[in-house]
Amino acid sequence: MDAKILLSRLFPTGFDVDFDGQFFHGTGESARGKVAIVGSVDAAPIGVELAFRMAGDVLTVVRDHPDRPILLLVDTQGQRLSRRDELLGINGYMAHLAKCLQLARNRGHRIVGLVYSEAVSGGFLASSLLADRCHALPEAQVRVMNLPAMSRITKIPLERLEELSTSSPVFAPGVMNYLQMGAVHSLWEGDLSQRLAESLDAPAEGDVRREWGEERGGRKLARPVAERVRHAAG
Amino acid sequence: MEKLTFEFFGGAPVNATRAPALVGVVGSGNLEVLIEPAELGGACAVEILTAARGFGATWKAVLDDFFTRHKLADVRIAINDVGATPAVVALRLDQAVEDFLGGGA
Amino acid sequence: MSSYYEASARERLHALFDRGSFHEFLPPSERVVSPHLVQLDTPAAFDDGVIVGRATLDGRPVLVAAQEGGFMGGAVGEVHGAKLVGLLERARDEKPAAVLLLVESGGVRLHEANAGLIGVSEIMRAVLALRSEGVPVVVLDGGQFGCFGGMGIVARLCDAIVMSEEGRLGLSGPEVIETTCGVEEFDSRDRALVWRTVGGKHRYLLGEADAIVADDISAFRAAAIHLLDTKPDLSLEALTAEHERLGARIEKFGALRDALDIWSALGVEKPENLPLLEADAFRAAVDGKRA
Amino acid sequence: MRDWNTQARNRQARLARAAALARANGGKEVAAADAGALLEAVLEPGDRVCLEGNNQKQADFLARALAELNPEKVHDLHMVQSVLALPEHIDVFERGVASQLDFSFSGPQAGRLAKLVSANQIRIGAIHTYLELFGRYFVDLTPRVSLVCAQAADRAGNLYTGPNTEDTPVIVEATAFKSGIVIAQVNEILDSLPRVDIPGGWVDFVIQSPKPHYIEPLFTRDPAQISEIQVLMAMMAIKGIYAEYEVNRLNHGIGFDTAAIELLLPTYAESLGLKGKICRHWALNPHPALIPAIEAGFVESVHSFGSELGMEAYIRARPDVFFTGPDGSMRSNRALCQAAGHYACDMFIGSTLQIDLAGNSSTATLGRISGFGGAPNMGSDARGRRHASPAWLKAGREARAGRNLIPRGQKLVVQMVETFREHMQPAFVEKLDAWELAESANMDLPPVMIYGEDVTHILTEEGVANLLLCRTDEEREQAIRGVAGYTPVGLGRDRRMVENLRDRGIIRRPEDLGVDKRLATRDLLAARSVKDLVRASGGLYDPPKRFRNW
Repeated sequence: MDAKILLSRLFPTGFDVDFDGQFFHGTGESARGKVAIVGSVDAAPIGVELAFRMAGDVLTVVRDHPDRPILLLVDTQGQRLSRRDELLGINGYMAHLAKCLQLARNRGHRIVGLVYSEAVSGGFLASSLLADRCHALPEAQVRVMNLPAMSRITKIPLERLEELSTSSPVFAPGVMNYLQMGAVHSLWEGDLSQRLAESLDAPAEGDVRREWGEERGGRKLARPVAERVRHAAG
Repeated sequence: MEKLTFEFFGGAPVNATRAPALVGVVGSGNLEVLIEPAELGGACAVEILTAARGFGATWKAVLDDFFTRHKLADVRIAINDVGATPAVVALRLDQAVEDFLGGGA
Repeated sequence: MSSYYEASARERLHALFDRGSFHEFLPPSERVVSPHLVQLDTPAAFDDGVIVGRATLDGRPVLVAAQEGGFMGGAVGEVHGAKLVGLLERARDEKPAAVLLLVESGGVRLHEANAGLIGVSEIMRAVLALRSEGVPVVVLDGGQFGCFGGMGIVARLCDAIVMSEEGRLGLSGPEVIETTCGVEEFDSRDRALVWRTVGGKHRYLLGEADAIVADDISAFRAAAIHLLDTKPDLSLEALTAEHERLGARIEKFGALRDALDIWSALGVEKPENLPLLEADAFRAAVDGKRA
Repeated sequence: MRDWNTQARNRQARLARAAALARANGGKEVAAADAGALLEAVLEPGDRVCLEGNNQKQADFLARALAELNPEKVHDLHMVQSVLALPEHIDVFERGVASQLDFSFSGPQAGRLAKLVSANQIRIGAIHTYLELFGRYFVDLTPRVSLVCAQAADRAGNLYTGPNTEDTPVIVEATAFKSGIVIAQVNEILDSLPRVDIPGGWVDFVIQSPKPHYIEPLFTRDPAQISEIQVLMAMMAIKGIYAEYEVNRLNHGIGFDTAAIELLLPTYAESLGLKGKICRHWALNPHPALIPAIEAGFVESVHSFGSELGMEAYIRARPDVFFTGPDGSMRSNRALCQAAGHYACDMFIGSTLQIDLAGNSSTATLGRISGFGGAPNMGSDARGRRHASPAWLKAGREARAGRNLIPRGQKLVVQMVETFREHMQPAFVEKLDAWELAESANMDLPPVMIYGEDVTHILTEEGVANLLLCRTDEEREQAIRGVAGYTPVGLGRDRRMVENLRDRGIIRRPEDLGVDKRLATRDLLAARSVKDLVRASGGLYDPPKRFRNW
């Protein structure tokens, strides 16, 4: 979905968003008041500049607008692959964004993520997956890697991967897999502004994604294993 | 992958309170060996999961010699293997026994 | 001198912490293995490539984790990730002096890519939640496989990083960049280039690694002890200052193509000599010049 | 009347055709852009051509120029060169410029070579050992035109080869003195050279290549990749062979097994009190892995076939050990070092891919015609040798004990292999793959690297088999089976007979040798990384960047 159409459906009563290249930011009027918006378009590769810019926006919201919810609308093909970004420490820029979002969370800002187009690997990790709740449009594409590339690297025959991907959500691309595994809380359909309001109303409950994953049958081990380590004798 | 199991009899039982020992890494040309006490009616049971198919006879020969060196009973040995050569397998088995018997009860 | 680079994760744990103090949670005998690997006809490891437990360091209680690079490059799968998350949450209950992460990982394990990616995300959130409660997290990075992918982000979320020059820290591995963008972008076989781009010395010069030590377990131990009293600071002031530093880095170095240019811009004389220096001499040579 | 001067007149005709191209410096210097024209002018169809392909330095620019010639003008060349290393060495045949080949080694191009042979685009005369091929340069394979490679030339055409002298002297000597034509590619043209390796009078044309010639760091082994099994085998080699025979003059094959031995000299061998008693003189390329042993005082001299990238400054700083010119840089020479290794060394030790029940060893695999490296000349008894040494005499005594034979010594030839290679390929086989390769490639003989009759010891992780002491073919076979581990060949052993051989000291296990397996860890290596080698060299060793992790 085009970002501007998306914004008009999320904020039918109005929004004020600046687009600058692949980055955009601004505010939208939701049923629960003003929402800060940070996002990207055109499957932006997340490099040091984009991560830095998003982090700066989050800091500004924290500084100037206490309690204002933050909506992440990030369309990304993944991290930017370049030697120069590695040289500058791209992982540190992504970590910085994550820390800024944690600061916001610690100060009571709600953080909602919506994958409206594409979310891939490191770009996903550094954005929507950092939200209290990550949602997605049904047509969104979410993945780590496509199966042919995965087959090349793991040397597992493509046919085997394809066959197994019909029964297991654990490795194959697809938003439904991420829903089943608890990373995506829900798919947003219908009145998107209503979905946003619902998400903003949800209680702040910490990271409970592995519970969702277990309930939905997509990730049965994460919760019990973490639990066992947390409470193991000794 | 292939799963292989072997049992050996006639060894001396190991103190059931001994701590399990693990040596090696599940990496290419290497293996991990987990060795622990188990109520097996005097058997030494070996269970192998190996990435290299068709080497059952080789494993048996390596383990026969291992059991000749170390007459263990009531011990379970579990192996995850990624195509380690018999020399490496024998070395890891010996290291595992040394850790296992050398460690505290 | 006992090489950290050469040691396995288990050897590192036993040599780094106070003698005999390490106690493992969910040890190999519990056989908490990845069910996903077996489905793909790939051998699993009894600890899923990460060892978690408690120990004491210089007499102080710590919770610790060590990734085994020899098993699938230390990559994070469902169980592996959950063990790390469980450990970090345990630290929120127990409030140890610190959590130490002996990282060695290529990132997400492709055989269980979705579970691994989500697992890394949960580790990130758990590190941040723990630090928010005042428990420092210290990273040690000096293994053969480096620290890449999501774990590279995790490392930079923590309070402090100790590296040897052999250690590597980054996001996308050189091979991945070469495969995707071509050898002109990143020649992964040019190991000198690789190390000066993502190796410990560059990370130390940029101020990302807090300590650079010789490839020696006892040197890592000493540096870790030194960092135990780090106080987590996720305040607006701290992050604003970090933001300024990161912005200045892009401004000053963003147009440079090679680490040597950056080191030169930092005022290092004869930057081409830095890779040859031992840790002590290196620290002395760059004293006062780090970004 | 018979014309006795056809070759020289033919040479003059060729030179005349090329004269217009050689403008500068007394008519020797040709522009790089004219390389193709020069080759076209001096070459005639059917010529025997030596394109200098060494183990390390490569006449890569001339190789490319030759491969790009028009096959309608230049064709059916007969290539006589020791090594096929570059793709262009095969392109020459694929493009129809050459059709016949006599060579020694083709490691990196072995697969393509096999394909072109089966497609009848290459006719192989023979696969030689180095000394044989060099010998034939002076008998029946004398090059008409040689394309060689040097570091620098001066205005008179004198050549400075740099440390990688390698094959250049023997090629030029054979060509220049039989009315052939010598063309050299050089990296630079200087007013005066550090030293003269080839006199200008033997060189007809010099071309400065647009890029420096390629050098392959072929002999560098990263100590980080040495396994604990290899450490164990190295311990057995030192204690069970080097010490027992007092081996002082030797050659090491290239590989991690022998690198492990080199790295155990300053630690394990030193602890056995062997310094000054073993390993003093070497015919060996300057292996970086030898640095700790040199620094520890084990090594008195090293003569080399070629050099090794990154060792230049170290060699320059150790002139007592290496053969260096007045300028301080090393002078190597493959032909002379091969002769030295064959006649003046008491031992060769190296690895292989397959060993059969008679001890024949081969690195041949199906679909690859890889030829031989230096091993066959090093790893064969020198039947022409007459001087004695303790090691040579002891080996001779063991081989002859109890037989009514005149006293004579024997070279120690040791094959050192793990019983399984990676991917569980057994190193011991009933029949070498070389047989099948010979059949599929229509060779006269299966390509055997080292013949069983020359092998004196086989060393595996299971033990050492001393074949000198075997008295029958059956004993020999059981001695080999007795160290062949869990390979099918090893499992097929006659256990009683093997125990008997062990009682007689023909087979010796680590425990029989007093080698403590628990000491066999990487901690025993004098260097565990390339960085350690740099440290051991006092910073003089400058490893190629692909071997660095800093």
